[in-house]
Parts: sequence; C-alpha cells; structure tokens
Amino acid sequence: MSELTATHFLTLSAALFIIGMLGVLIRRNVLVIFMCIELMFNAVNVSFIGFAWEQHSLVGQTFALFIIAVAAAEAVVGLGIIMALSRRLDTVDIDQVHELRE
Amino acid sequence: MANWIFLIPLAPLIAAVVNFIFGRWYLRDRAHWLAILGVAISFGVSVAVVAQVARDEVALSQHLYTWIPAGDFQVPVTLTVDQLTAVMLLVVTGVSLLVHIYSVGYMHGDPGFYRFFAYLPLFVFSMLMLVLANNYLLLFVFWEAVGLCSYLLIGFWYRRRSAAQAAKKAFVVNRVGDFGFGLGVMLIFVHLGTLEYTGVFAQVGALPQGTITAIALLLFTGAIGKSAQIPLFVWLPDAMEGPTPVSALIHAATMVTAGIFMVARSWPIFAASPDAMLVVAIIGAATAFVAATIGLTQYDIKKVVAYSTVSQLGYMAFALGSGAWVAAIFHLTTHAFFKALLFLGAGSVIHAMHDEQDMRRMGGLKRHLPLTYWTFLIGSAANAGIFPLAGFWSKDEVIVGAWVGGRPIVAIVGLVAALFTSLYMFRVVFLTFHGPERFDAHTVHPHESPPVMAVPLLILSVGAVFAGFLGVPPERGVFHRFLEPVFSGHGAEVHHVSTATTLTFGLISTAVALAGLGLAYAAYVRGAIKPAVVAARLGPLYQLAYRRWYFDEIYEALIVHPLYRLSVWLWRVVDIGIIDGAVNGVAGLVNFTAQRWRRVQTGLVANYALAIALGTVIIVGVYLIVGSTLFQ
Amino acid sequence: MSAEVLVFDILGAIAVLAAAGVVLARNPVHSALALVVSFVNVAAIYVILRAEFLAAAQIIVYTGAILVLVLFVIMLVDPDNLPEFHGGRPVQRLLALILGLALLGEVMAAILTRTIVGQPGPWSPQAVAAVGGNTQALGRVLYSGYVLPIQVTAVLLLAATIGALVLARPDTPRVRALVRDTATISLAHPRGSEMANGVEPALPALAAGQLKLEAGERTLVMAKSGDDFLDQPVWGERHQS
Amino acid sequence: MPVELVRPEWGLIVPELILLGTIALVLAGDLALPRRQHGVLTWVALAGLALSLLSNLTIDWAAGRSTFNGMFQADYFSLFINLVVGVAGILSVMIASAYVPGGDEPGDMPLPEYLALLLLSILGTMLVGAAGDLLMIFLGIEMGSIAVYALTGFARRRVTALEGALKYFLLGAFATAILIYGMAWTYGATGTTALADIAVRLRPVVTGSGGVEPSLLLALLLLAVGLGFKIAAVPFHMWTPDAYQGAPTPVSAYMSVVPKVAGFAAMARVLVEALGPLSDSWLTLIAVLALVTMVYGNVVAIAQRDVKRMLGYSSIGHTGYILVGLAAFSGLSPDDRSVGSMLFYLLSYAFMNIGAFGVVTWLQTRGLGVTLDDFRGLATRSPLAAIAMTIFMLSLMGMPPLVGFYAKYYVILAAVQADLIWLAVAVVLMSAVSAFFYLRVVAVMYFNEPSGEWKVQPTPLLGTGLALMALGTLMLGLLSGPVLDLAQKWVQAFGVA
Repeated sequence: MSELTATHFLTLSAALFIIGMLGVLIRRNVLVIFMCIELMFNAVNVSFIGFAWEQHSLVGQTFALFIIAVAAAEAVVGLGIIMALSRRLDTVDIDQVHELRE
Repeated sequence: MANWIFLIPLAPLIAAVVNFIFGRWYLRDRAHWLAILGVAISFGVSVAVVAQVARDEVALSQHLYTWIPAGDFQVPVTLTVDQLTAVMLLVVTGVSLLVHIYSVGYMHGDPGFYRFFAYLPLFVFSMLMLVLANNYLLLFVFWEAVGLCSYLLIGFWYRRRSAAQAAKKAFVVNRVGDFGFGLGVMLIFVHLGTLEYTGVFAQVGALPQGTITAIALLLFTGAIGKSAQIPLFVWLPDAMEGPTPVSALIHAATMVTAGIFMVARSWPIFAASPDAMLVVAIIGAATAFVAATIGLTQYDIKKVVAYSTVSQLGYMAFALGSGAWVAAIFHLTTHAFFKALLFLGAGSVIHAMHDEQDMRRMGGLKRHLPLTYWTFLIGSAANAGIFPLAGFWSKDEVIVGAWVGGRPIVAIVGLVAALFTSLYMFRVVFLTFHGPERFDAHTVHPHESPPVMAVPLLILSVGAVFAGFLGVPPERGVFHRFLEPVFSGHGAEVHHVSTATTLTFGLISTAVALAGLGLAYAAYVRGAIKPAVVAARLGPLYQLAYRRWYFDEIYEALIVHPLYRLSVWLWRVVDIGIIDGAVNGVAGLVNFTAQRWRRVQTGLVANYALAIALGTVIIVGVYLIVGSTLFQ
Repeated sequence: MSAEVLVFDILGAIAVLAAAGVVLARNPVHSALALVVSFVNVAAIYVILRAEFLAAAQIIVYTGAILVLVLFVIMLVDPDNLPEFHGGRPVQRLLALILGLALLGEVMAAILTRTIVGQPGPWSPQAVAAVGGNTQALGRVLYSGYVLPIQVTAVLLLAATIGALVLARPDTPRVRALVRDTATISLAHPRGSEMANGVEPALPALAAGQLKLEAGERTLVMAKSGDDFLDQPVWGERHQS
Repeated sequence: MPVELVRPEWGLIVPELILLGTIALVLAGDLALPRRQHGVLTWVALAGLALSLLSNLTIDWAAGRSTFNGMFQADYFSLFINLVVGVAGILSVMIASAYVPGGDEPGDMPLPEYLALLLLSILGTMLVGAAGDLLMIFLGIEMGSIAVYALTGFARRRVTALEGALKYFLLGAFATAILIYGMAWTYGATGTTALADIAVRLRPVVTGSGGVEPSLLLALLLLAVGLGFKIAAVPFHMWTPDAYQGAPTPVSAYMSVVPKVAGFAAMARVLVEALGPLSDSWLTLIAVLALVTMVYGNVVAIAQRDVKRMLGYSSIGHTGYILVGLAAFSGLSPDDRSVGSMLFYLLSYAFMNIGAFGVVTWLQTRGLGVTLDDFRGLATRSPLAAIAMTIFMLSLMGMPPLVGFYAKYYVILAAVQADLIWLAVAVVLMSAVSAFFYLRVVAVMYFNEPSGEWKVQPTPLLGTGLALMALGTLMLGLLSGPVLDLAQKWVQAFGVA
C-alpha cells in the first residue's frame, strides 16, 4: 500500500455506498432517507472518478458531472413530494405512510 | 389500376369506422353522407378496375401484406380481381350504392340512423373482401364477417323480440353451415398444404376421388347455410325482420349469393367430383321447388319475396350442379337487380301502408302508388321470366344448362317451379295493387315514396329490363365471352347447345310463365277460380306448403328441444357436480396462495427497499460463487 | 507510505465517519451537517484524483444547493416531527446490517480481484496539462462529444422544475367566486357553544331581500367566529333557496 | 489532446425535436391562454405526438446511423420504440382528456403541466430507445422517471396519490443509485461507456474462459437490478401496485406502459447490444426472473378487489412474459426471435393495458369507483364500454384472435426455439391462472345487477380512444405479420453487417 491505487477509491466508494444503503433501510425519517440516497449517488461518483483517474480518461468525470446534475433534479422533485405529503399527513415518518398495501 | 384495388374495400370501411365512432355524438342524422361517399368511391374504382380487366383480359391483383408469417404456414393477404370477381364487384357495389341511397329515405328519423349507416358499409366492406380474397382462409374470415353484419342488421331493431329471435336463428343456422365450411378449408390445407386458390386448383385433381368429394360437400355445406338451401333455408324468411333495405341488399342481392359465388369460385374442386355435383343439383332443384310452393301460400308480402329468393337461389345451385357455371352467375346477376327491386318496392309499399305487411289488408294500391306499381310489376315480370325481361334470359339458360348437362329431371322440376314462380309473383301484384281496397281508408293514407327512394327503384327497374340482354344471344352473349376464361382449363367440359334446344326451351318457358300469369289473373282479378276452394281441395298438400313443409317444427322437435334438455342435464350434473368441484379445488388452492403472498406487500417503504437489497445481494452472491473466476 | 496515501486515508476516514453520522444522528439537522462534512471531504479527494472541476461542482451543487434545499425543507415541515421516531423494526435493522456486510464483502471481492482491461485513455496528466488543466480538458470533452447529453440534461431539469411546481404549489380554492355584492350579517350566534355539544354550528343566514341574486349565482358566507377571532376564516356555503 | 468536433446530424432526431417543440408550445399555451381554453392544448399535444410519429418516415432507418459522437442511434430498434411510445402517448393523452380538467379527483389538476410532464416522459423514453451510450440511457430513464414521479403525485390533495409518488420516488432513486453503480463498474471494467465499444472490448475477455471476472459480473448484475426495478420484475416490483393504485387513473394507464417500455428498451440496449458477449451469464438470470415474476404477479392479482391494483399485479405478470422473450436471446443474428417478440409484445401491451385502465377512467368520470363492485352490471349501463373491457381482458388473458394471443404466441415461439420449454410451459400455465381474475371482471360486468349512482357524461375523446384501442386489440393480431417483420428488422441488420 505504498502507492495510491484505484483500490483505495473503490473501497471508499463501496463503504459510502453501503452506508447510504443502510441508511435507506434503517431510518424512518423521509428526509434522512433522502439524504442517504444522495450519499449513494455521491459514492457512485467517487467510483467513476476513481476509474477515470486510473484509466486516464475523462469519460468518468463527465459521467459524474451528469450524475450531480441529475441528483439535483431528483432532489427538486423528491423534496416537492415530501413537502406536499407532510402538509397532508403532518409527518415525515415513513412508517406512517402505508395506506396502500397488500 | 391494380394499385388502386385496395380502395374498393377501404372506402366503405373508413366510412363504417368513422360513423361508428363519431356517429352518436357528432354526425347523427348526417351519417349517410359518408357512407354513400364511401360506397360510391368503391363503385367508381370497381368500374375502372373491371374496365381494365375486360380490356386486357387478365386478372389483376394487389398484395397487401402477409398476415401470418409463422414458418411454412404463410397467409398472404392479396386482393385479386378476375372476371368472376369483376362481376361480383359490380353487382355488390352497384346494388349497395342504390340501397344506401334508398335507405336515406327509408330510415329517416330512426333513432339508430347512424348505427345503420355504420353497419351497412361494414357489410359492404366484408362482402367486397370476401369476393376479392385470393385464398380460402381470407374467404372464410370474411364469410364469417358478412354473417356477423347480417346478424347485426337483422337484429337492428333489437328491442323487438321477434327481431332478436330472428337474428339469433340466422346466426345459429349459419353456424351449422360455417362449421362444415371450416372443416372443408381445413381438409384442403391438410391435403394440399396451401389455401391459395391457384395452388389448390392446380393440385386438386391429384387427390383421391373420395377426398375431393368430401371437400366439395363440406364446402357446399357452407353454401347451404349462407345461400339458404334445403335444409338450412329456414333462417332467410325470418331474416325479413330486419329493415327492408337490408333485406334487399343482404338477403337478396349480395350476401346470400356468397354461397353460389364460393361454389363457382371453387368449380375445379366440384367439377372433379361428379357425386358432389349431383348432390348440389338435387339440393338446388329441391330448394327451387319447395320454396316456390311455400311462396304460393304466404300472405306477408316480404315473406313471399323472401321465399322467391330462396327458390331462385335453388335455381342457381342446380345450375352449378349441372356444370352451367356461367348460367348460374348470369342468373345471380340478373336476380340481384330484380330481387333488390322487388324488395325495395315492397319496402315502398310497407312504408306507404304504415308498416303493414299483410297483403290481405292491401289491394287497389295501383292508384295511390303508380311509380311503385310499375317498378314492382317490372320486377315481378322479370322474376316470373316474362319475355324479354332479365329473368327470362337467365332462367331459361339455367334450365337449358341443366338439360344439356345431363340432368333432364332437374330441368323439368325447374320448369314446374317456374310456373309456380310466375303464379306467386303475379298473385302478389294482383293482391297488392289491384282489386278493392281492403284497408281502412280512414286511418291509412297511402302516399308515394320520396324521390330519394324512387330514384333507386327506377334505376333498378332499368336493370331488370335490360340486364338480360348481356346474355343475348344465349351461350354467346357478352356475359359469356367475358366470363369464359375463368371456367376453362382444369378439364372443363363444354356443352354445345343447339339452336333448336334453345328455341324450344325459350318457347316452353314463355308458355309456362304466361300460364302462371293467366292463372293468377283468373284467380285474383277475375275471380274465376276461388283460391280458398282450391286450397280446400288440395287439403294436406296446401297445409304442407302453408306450414312451410314443417321444417321449423321438425327442427324444434328433433334438435332444439333435445339439445336444450341435454344442456340442462350437462349443466346440472357435469358442470356443477364434476367440473366445478375440480375447478373450485384448484381455485381454492391458488386463492389461498394469493392471499398468503399478498401479505408480503406491507405498504412500508423500508420493507420494499429491503426486498430490493436482498434481491441484489442474493443475485450477486450466487453469481459470484457459481459464475465467476473467484473460486476457480 | 507516501504522503498522498496518508492524506487520502485521513480524508476518506472522515468522509466515511461523517456518512455514518448521517445514518446515526437522531436529529435530521445533524444528519444534514454530517452530510456536508462527508461531501466536502469527498470533494477534497476529487482534487487528489485530479478532478478539480468536479470538486468545485461537488461543493457548489451538493453542499451549496441541495443541502440548503434540504435544510429549507426541514425548516418548512413541522418542527415537532424532526426527531427520529425511536424503537420498532429491530428485525429490519438486523437484516439491513447483515445485507450491508454481505454486499460489502461482494463488492470488495470484485474490487480486489479486478484486472485492468484495455489501454489507458488519451488524457494522461501531461495531456491534461497541455490543454491548460482539468477544467479546460473537461470543457473540450463536454462540448464536443457530449453535446446531446448536455441538451438532454437541460430538458431534464425542465421536467424537474415543472414537477416540483405542480407538487409544491400552494392550494387554491377550486371555485373562483366573483364577488358581485356583499352584505354584512350579524354574528350574534356564538359559535363555540354548539360545538361543545358536538353539533355543527349553523351558519347565519341572510335576511330576506338583503341581497339580490341573479340566476346561477350563489351566496358565499364567509364568517368569522363571534367571540374569538381565528387566524383562518371559516368557510361555508349556503345554497340560495 | 485534440478532440474531434463532429457536426451532428439533426435530421436523425427530428421526432425528438418535434416532441420538444410540442412541449414548448404546451408550456407557452399555459401562459398565453386563459384557463378555460386550456382544453386546446390536448389537441396540440395530440397533433405533436402524431407529427412526431409521422416524422419517423423521414428517416432512413435501414442505414442504422448514429450521431452526436455515437450518443444517439437511429436504427430499427429506436424506430420501433418511437412507434410504441408514440402510440401509447396518443392513447394516454386521449384517456387523460376526460379526467384531468374538472374530473372527480380531489384537487385541481392543471392540464398544461400534466401534458408537459407526459410529453417529457415520452421524450425520455424515446431517448432511451435511441441511446448509444450508458450516459444517454441514464439520462433518458431519469427524464422519464422524474416526470412520472411528479405525475403520480399529481392529485396532490389525495394522500394516497402522494403516498404512491413518495414510494415510487424513494425506491426509484434507490434503484437508480444501484443502476449507476452498475454503470460505474461497467466503465471500470471496460474503460468505456459507449455501448458498441463495451461489446467490442468484452469479446476477447469472455471467450474461452470458464467463468467471468467478478468485477464484470458485479457490473452486469447491478445493471440488471437497476433496470429490473424499472420494469417491475420480482423482487424489485413492490412499488408497482402501490404506485398504480395511488396515481390518478390516466397516469396509471400511462405508467403501466411507457416507463416499462423505457426499462425494456434499456435492457435490450444494455444486455443485448453492450453486454451481449456476456449473455451466457445473464440469460439464466433473466429466465429465472421471468418465471418468478410471472408466477408472483399472476397469483397475487387473484386476491385483489381494487381493479387498478389488480391491473398493477397483472402488469407484473406481463413483465414476466416479456422477460421470457428476452431470455430466449441467442445472439445478434437474423434467426433470433427474442428481441422481435419482446418489441411486439410491448406494442400490443400498450393497446390492451392502456385500454383496460381507460375503461376504469371511463367509470370514474361517471361517478363510480375503481373496485370490482363498481363494474357490476356495466353491460346494461354501457354495452360498448363493457364490450371494450371484455376485449381488453380477453386480450390480456391471451385469447385468440386478439392481439394478446399473438404477443404470447411469439414469445412462446421464441422460448421454444431457444429450448426453454419449461419457460414456455410456465407462460401457458400462468395464462390459465390469469383467467381467474380477468374473467372475474367480465363476469361481474355481465352477470351482476348494477349498483351505485351513474351519471351520464359525454366524453367523446375518451370514447374515441377506447374505440381505437379496442380496434387495435382486435386488428393488430390480424396485422401481426408486418408488425412482427418490423420488430425483427433490428436484429436482422446485424446479420447483414
């Protein structure tokens, strides 16, 4: 481990991705779940940029740039849904949202 | 012109679809414009196409697309116009156009106006596709489609119980025939591996005699149903429950002739089987005779014309069975004119009499409805075979065809039936238009039909007068020279008819027709013969004819009733007891599983996400262990 | 161990710890702050990876825009709901943990056994330096090969904007009333007393002839409670007989 | 390092440009027209979609050209996707026409925004169909999804609509994260994101070896999971019934078809075109997913009484059938029937499924609900609607000669050719199971007495749409020959090359 290799970045990325996933699975606050999804997107970016760095290509960086843009777009719509729902239900607890089932 | 053939069926189809979709809300009582336009386009293109066929003496065809492309079994959808199709095209589109125009007046104010003008072009489309088809499968599909349209139109006034019953009856009886037809088509495919006409006709001679006969008879079963031959003719008189223009178009001029057309189209198959030909001739002759006797005894004006149609279809059938192909198609063509005319005329009478159909409550209408009278008289005379109207030439040719085709008995039966034909036709004329007025003049004020109904009557009566001259001189007329290429080859026999024979039969027919006219005049105008006395004298024979040879009663007793009993029994014992038990068992099991599995769907996002994650981890894990280089 | 690796290890460790903080913090505001820390560290790691432009974008878009948005939403929704709801779902947590570890194992297996396929790309550090740096190089790539994706992204942002507008715009009453004439009705009937018995309060009615209505018009009675003035008006409708 | 600046061929993206122009027009109309004239925009949207559909004729698809540096491919595949999506879009707009303005949904649904979002989602799906790069697939899918998230929650006064939207959004974003993680690994393993290049670089890696490198497998499987979510394959399906039930019915109609088309288009582009060399690895996965999906969807649908929810599960079942087509993939060659059968199924599915939801909409505009009980005695109230629903149900069941039968038939044919007899048998068995819940609707319509209030309301455009779909369901089977030919053309192009 004397030199910096892609393995470092990929490990970091995997760790971030899985922490984000755990957050989605465990947390009950919709906003926190939303933040965890952003965390997962970010982890993917780390992978992309790590691969780009390793392969001397800019494709990965470009891809990451677009992911950031898309994440912003998703954030806008997602927060819109969350706000509208919290207005009706007066809660952001995901476990309270289960009228549709079976 | 070949590239424009597709327009012939397409124009009425578009009219039907548009009327169906927009009719109820937007078009309503304007629906007829589109329908008439569609059929007119179809007629125009047909004329152009037929002109080219006549000029170049070739069959035109246009390949549209391949319907079922699965492996060896390919069904191309190709529209073909040869001389036979050309004749049918002109008959179908021409009569349709006139009937459409007539209907504008007849159906005026009906709440189902738009529906009528959606069904009618739909029928025209189906009928055109039927005659344009180049293979048996397509023919069969549209054979069913015209049946469906007929069913819809017979039951057009579906709130009337009798109309709904008649529609059902037509449907069921036709189903019997269609079943046989379907079997025949399957048999062709099994033995020859193709359904295209050219391929089938080229190979059919190589089949064993028994197979050919079986195929021919099965195909003819379809014709028996559709063209109302004995023993399946019972639906056609009942079909008169539909609006009169429908009777004229579908149940006289076009659809019922589909069976005749189909047999003529398949002539190489029939020609290869003398036994089948004999059956066709016998059934045809019997139909012609039986229906004519029934026609003598009926009092409903439309029913008489309907039995006359059945009888005339019998003539066409025995012409086919005698190998007189051209004569059959010739009679089909002239019949389309005068029978459509008779129905539309009858419709005009019924219209004028405020929906009265019983001739015993008519009489003396000549004064009130001069135009209807004269056109109806022309139609009747043509149907009766009075020289030189259309029916004379074609009927004469049919009878001569049977005689020289080696079926003298059939020809004689035909002559006897011709006597009856003349008698019942003029009976209708005299009962309806002559004699005293037997209706209540205070409540019924007969009035002549509007021009939109009168014009089609005039055009058709011109056809009824002159159409016969297409076949003059007999055997060498324009009509024959045009059609001959179709019915040659495949070992066709050509009968030469001597001028003496032609002349003899011409004279006999004329004598017979005039005899019928005279009898009718004596009985219904002069009163020299009392019909009631004759009926009483004949006793059981009269009853037989009046009760329509008891066909309906026999079916009721032998088929309908036992079937009903059987179905009730099946329902009680087999369905409830056995099948339901088994099905309920399986259903119960599946339902139990369903109820269990639905619980998985908890409605909680966390659980859903967990399922996704679990799926991912398991799939990736399994693959890494089994499919990767990791542990190798 | 080179200095680069050391720096990476420190930044990476902080990023992971902060990410864990997002998941573990009870207060969503704390989660959001932890997320900021994680994102900033990741941005720093981008610099190590010679992706300076993305580092900037990361800070501006994520930390700047998205997180501020999240914080706004946190402030907008009812503050009482902010603390995490505790308890429950122990099975879910356990399963999630097992799944997380399993997935980590699987991804690590892939990371550690991977071999590099193909030739290195054209953008070596020298090549990037030759065109003037990461931003310039990225610009060249973006505006030559990525013209279509850029346009598509623009449309995508439009979709998101419309979507958010539709979802989050305030409620408007469905029937727009055209106030033609107004009349004042005495609210002598105190509202509270009937409510106490669970009976719906009766809306006061207009006196006969007080207001002239034309065909198709209805009276809309806007009433305020007689004794205590609520913030929101009480809406009611009475059909003209 | 010099970069090639290639002049893009704008002619190839004409259908997309027309759609974009229509969106702009609709948005401009929103601002320019007074609210009560917004109904005109329905016609604008219909005209735009029709024009976009027609403009496909201007492009030479046989050449299979690509433009924008390979980002965009104009080949027979993208043509067929354009066709499916254009037809589905027109039908969806027609259905929405009776519902959105006014409607019975609590909440004022602004028509222009509705149409704009619908068209944006359609545009995204068309881009997926034409994608030549993983990035374009990602962007296209996201454009479609984001618009549909918003559409799901469109009736935002109703809690269930928002609940459906929230579930769809959270899980959708979660799945997107997995999908792009897969894209990252694909990029890492092959050094490129262009679909064609991926296939080229994979070929030497795969041939000959007994197994596949874990990193490649991870890439493949993460992609499969991410796309499996979009098409609602079990076990990534759970959002489907909730979202369908919660969304306004016209949206359910739309989202049961077009986003699914996007998912399948992406699957074909990614798995077949890019990861085709890895097909030995993914074929089994797809086959197993297909089996599990169709069994689960069809069985659970039996237990439903809410018709929208029932159709949601039934659509999961149909995902299973379509996956059978994909599982029969045998390599990009003219003999391969898998992609063709899949595309044909998608087109026929658009007609019958949007139609079924359309009848539910029809009931709702007449003041009824969405449960089985609301269908009681429909045959006496509105015989035409009952006939239409019967046609759709029988077609979904796979009754000849309706189009659903042909769709299943071609899928089964593909499966049998690929020696997947067990899968073909499963399709037949599950069709039989599906008869339970499809026929129940038919039985309720014809054999029960009507209940509930019925208010007569003219909805000409909805009625026309239903008639068109019923006609399509009837006729597409008869026209299956040429349509299937068109669907086959994409793989045939590879045989020539």
